[in-house]
Amino acid sequence: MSDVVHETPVAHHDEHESTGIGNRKLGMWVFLSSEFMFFGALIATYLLYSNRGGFEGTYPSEIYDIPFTSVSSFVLLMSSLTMVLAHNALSKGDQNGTRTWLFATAALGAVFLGGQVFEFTEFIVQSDMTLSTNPAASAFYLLTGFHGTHVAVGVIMLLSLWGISRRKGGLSEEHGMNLELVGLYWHFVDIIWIVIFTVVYLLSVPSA
Amino acid sequence: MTVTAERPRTTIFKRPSSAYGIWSWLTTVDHKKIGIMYGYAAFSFFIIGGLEALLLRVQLAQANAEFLTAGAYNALFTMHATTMIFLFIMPASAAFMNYLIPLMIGARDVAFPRLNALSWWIFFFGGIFLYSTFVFGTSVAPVGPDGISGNLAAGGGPGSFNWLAASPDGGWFAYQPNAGPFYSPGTAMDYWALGLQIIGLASLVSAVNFIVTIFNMRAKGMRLLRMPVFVWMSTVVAFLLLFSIPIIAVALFMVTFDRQFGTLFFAPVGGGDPILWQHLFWLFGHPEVYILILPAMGIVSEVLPVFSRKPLFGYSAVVFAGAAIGFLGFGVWAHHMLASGITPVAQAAFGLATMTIAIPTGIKIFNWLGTMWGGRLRMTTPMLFAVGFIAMFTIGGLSGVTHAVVPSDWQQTDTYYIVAHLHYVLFGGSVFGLFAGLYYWFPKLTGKMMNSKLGKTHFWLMFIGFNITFAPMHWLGLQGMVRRTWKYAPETGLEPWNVVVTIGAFIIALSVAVFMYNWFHSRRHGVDSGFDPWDARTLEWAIPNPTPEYNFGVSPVISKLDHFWHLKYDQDDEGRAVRKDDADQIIAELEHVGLNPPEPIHLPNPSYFPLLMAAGFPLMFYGIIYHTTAWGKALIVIGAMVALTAVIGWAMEPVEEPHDEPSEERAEEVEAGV
Amino acid sequence: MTAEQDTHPSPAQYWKIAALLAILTTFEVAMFYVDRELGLGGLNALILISLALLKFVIVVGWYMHLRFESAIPNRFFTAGAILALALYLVVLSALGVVVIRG
Amino acid sequence: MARSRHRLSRLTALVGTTAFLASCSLIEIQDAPMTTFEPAGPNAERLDGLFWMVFWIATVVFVLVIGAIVVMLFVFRDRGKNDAEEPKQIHGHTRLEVAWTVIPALILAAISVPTVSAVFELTGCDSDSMKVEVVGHQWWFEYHYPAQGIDTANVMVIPAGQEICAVMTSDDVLHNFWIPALHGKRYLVPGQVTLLRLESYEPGEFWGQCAEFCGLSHSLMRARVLAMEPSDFEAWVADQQKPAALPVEGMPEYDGYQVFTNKGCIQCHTVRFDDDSASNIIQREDFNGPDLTHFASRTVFAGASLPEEGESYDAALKKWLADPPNVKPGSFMPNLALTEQEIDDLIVWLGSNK
Repeated sequence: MSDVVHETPVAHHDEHESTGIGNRKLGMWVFLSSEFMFFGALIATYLLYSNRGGFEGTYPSEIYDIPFTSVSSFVLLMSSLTMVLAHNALSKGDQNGTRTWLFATAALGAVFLGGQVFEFTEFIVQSDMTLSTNPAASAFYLLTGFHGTHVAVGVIMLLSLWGISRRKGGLSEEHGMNLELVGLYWHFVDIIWIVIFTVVYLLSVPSA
Repeated sequence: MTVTAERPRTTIFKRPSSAYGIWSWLTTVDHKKIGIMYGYAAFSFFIIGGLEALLLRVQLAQANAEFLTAGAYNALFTMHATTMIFLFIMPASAAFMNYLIPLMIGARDVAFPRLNALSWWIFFFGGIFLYSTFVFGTSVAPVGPDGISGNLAAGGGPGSFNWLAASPDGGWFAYQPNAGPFYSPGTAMDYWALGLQIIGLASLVSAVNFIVTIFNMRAKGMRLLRMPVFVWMSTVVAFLLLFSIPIIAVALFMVTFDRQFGTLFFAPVGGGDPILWQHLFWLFGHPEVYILILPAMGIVSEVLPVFSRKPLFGYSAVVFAGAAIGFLGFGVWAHHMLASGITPVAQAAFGLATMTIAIPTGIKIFNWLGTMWGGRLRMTTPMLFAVGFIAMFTIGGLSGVTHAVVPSDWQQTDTYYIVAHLHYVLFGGSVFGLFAGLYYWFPKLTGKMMNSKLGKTHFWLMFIGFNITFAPMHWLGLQGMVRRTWKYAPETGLEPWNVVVTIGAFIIALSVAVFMYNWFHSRRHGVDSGFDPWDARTLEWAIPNPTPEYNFGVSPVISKLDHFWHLKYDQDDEGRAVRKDDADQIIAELEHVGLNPPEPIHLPNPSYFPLLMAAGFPLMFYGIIYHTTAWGKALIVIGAMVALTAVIGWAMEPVEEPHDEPSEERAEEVEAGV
Repeated sequence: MTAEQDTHPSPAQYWKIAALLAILTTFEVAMFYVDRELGLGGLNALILISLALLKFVIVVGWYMHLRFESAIPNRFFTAGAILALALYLVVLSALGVVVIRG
Repeated sequence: MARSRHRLSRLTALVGTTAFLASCSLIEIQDAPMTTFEPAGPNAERLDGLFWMVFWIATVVFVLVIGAIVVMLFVFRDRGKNDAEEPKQIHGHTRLEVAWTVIPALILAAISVPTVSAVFELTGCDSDSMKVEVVGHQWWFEYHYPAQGIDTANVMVIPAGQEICAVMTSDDVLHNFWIPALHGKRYLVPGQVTLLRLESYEPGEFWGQCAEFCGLSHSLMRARVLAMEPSDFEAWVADQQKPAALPVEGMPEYDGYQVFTNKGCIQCHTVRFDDDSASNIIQREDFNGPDLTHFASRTVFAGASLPEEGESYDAALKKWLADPPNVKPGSFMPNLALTEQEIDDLIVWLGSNK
């Protein structure tokens, strides 16, 4: 038995973490790296079609409401701040602060979603640009719609955590990891919007 | 057995605890059981895909044949490719990865056991969903965007298998707009697109799981460059999946939106660009090729050293070559589109990039030869398949280089020359590799040996049948036989060779029958394998056969590449292997510890929720296909509810039930017979 | 978690970073209007993309704590981002959207 | 015992391989009109040359690798002797690794030079070459000669010894235009234009086929290219430019013409008549069937898939008109339930449209 040395006596399956990062956190990072390819394909499709002339109907870039989108982008950006503050509060054991900042993050996310619903409605009703107007419109709705879906999933996760945090005892240490994971996801959704806001909104409006 | 069975807790359901019978399989989170289920499912789909191929071959054995209708033929080649790629080779590789990765890196399970079960069930339901098109799908004549529709003949008549025509018939590559809403109306292509979406999700989840497992769950001392090559190739595959599945997911979403919700992503009538589909599809599709071949390369890299009784020649070169293949695999996709009218600059660039892939591939082949050189070659069945792999894969690789010469590819693309090439790579390569693995690790699964006489019969039949089938296809292609052709004219002179090819296909079928008999026969009546039947090198053989539920009685500590071999062998001054005096004693100890863990081992508990969650997806996706009807909408809601219930239950349920060491109280209860 | 507290920024720093992000966003929107008046063309694109990249790095580095993580997630994440950027640029150039001069 | 079994299996393998090779040589290849090995023009010849160059290099590598395997199977095979020495445990060899990385790289670099130059020289067309517009339809090729004002289908007629530029697009799905004797393949993409240069040294008839899967009757979407002496080509152009004669009552073609106008054929097909009033029955953009003005001048029809081998032209035409979807599944030409008499009349009239 010379080389085969015993390790710890009771062996849990979830024990060693060779990289020093928890399995779930590493998993989240790995998953997010894959999400780049997902949004990249959608953004590339949008760029292809928004730059192609000759489609019938309205192009999304003709009807963007830049001031409005700027505000909702700002809202989403600030939700990253509240998210990181929630995480910070929990790591200091401040349950009240965690609760507050979690709710604030979810609320800002919901405001962003509300803005998107408003924007879509305006585009469809006022400007008559629907999902099937032309490929540029299709690509716009698909891209921002998938981003919105990601935000919505994030809001649901945040609200679940918030619900748990309101119970007696607040968030446990295990929930702390959940909070960190949701945080990573939430920031990721934010950085994707940073790209979308610039590339899809600001840059695709034809300059006068 | 000291596996502690804990009292199951109740969240939404009472936690399952059955260790035997059907429920133990339905609720298992054990990577080995999941691997076995993957394996059997994959093999079943192999049989189905093979039968489809035989029907295709019967049709082609005669010029202008009427055995199949055009619709049935197109459906069959679409489903043959889709099945073999997504429902056979990928899950078969997943079977090996599931079973072996934790064993090879010295872990008790994967990083996320329940996610692992989820992957498997999603894959399984995805396969069922895709194949349910044979029952529910419809496929009708094309309708041009101008509203004029094509016409079908009155009927195929008996023996034409026309009922098959109601399944996906746009090709596994689903080129747009042919597979879009106008030219492939009916629901069949929706089943295809959404079925692949489900299966892709399973692969993505697996990829995350395997990456975390390999990076985080290695036994002490198992540094990255001490991992077996199979684990390395699995790592590369996991990354390829991780980065390529999202691309096909987006492309399939676009197709689904085009078909279901009137978007115009790929419809030229509204300005959509069909070439975009090709870019996205092959951006996924080419890494997919390496997803299919790399696991087999990993298997061969395990089998060759064992039966050559030498370490793998140039271990790190083989590992880096594998990683290089994976990396370069992302940069060559447009060589599938060299005739599509992309610019000469792009054609030249992608042609050159494709050539560079030959370099790491060559490195692998030469290192395998180097491994065999000077060894003591034991020509067992797994070794035969591994050597067959090298030979056949070399042919496939070389014909691949002829496509990289772009102008020459303009002649070859879309002909049977390509069909020959891809089968030499995927059948002569992947499938031979997978069979090598099945024979090699059969004792690991069952504790029995497979019959070697039948095994060798299987090999020779398959090897000969394979070459009779696919070698003439090179010739057929260069003689002008285009791919996906339902009929060819007698004047083309292609018939005689097609007869040969069809005969070969039936020889392959026969060889598979021999294999199946051998498998099931050996499972019951095979010779007992004992411990370490092949005198192997890697960690999975340092535990008893069949593998105990907890894998390792004690977690191993690794000090070298081929750790297990070095427990048994030293080297003399000339560098020759010398069996250690106490080798038998070490093995006996390993066996003893493997069967009688010194300490209790807690394993992840079974769970209903992966199964339940996976069941939600097909329900939702059926709903999407029929979303215009009320019951379609209802299905979406029901599916979402099922998945949501599972998510909640999953979140509330810990991976392992809390296991306070059997308390005195409980012990008293047990004593009192409560 | 204790180890993290030593390296991670304090709430005050988080607020400062947020202020910086807000300023950068204001710049971006301002650039949009400046470009409307002056028609900067490529320069505008360059400035806007740089600003977005800066915001991206700030959020990833500080809010997602990637700066403070070990090399492994760092490599995965960067690999994903760069791979996506490179591949889709090639696709777009092959489709004639992005023109690479040379 | 073990030894004899080995010998047996080796013998079986040997016999099997020999039998296979023997059967290969027994099957005589007939004249294959789609072969890539008989290039008839400069483009295809260039491709053929490149193929053979790589083929021989690949053959050398193949022989080396397979040879090494076969040698090893004999030399290093474990004969089951107990006293056999264990092999040396060699882990690798750096210089060898470098060698088999660098040598293939050099070979590939050598191959890449003619590859890249051929790509640039054979893509696109010279600007002064004669243009033929090729439009793909499910499932036939339409050819339009813009300078000559000719519309034809299935058979592309070109002058020999001269570069032709096929300017190609598709009306519906992707198609792939392939005349193996003249050049490699090029897609026809709906909404986009692709170019393919074609040139034949000598007059001759060349077979082609749509190579990209394009729906139900993909396999029946075939093509012919007819290369003529330039003088013959001029004559052909002059013929094609002539309108068709409008049949009048009493002529044998008249009944067929009546069927054509009354049975709905004119919804998709057109014929240019000398009488202007009849010539534009349907606007050009609404056509989606072949122009039938010079139908009888083409040797093949129905996507160049008819007549089949050993079938007379009239019999094939009769079969086609009786039930098009039965010949070409999914066909946009419906079964019009024509009577035998109507079909015969149509054949007479169509036959007059030379």
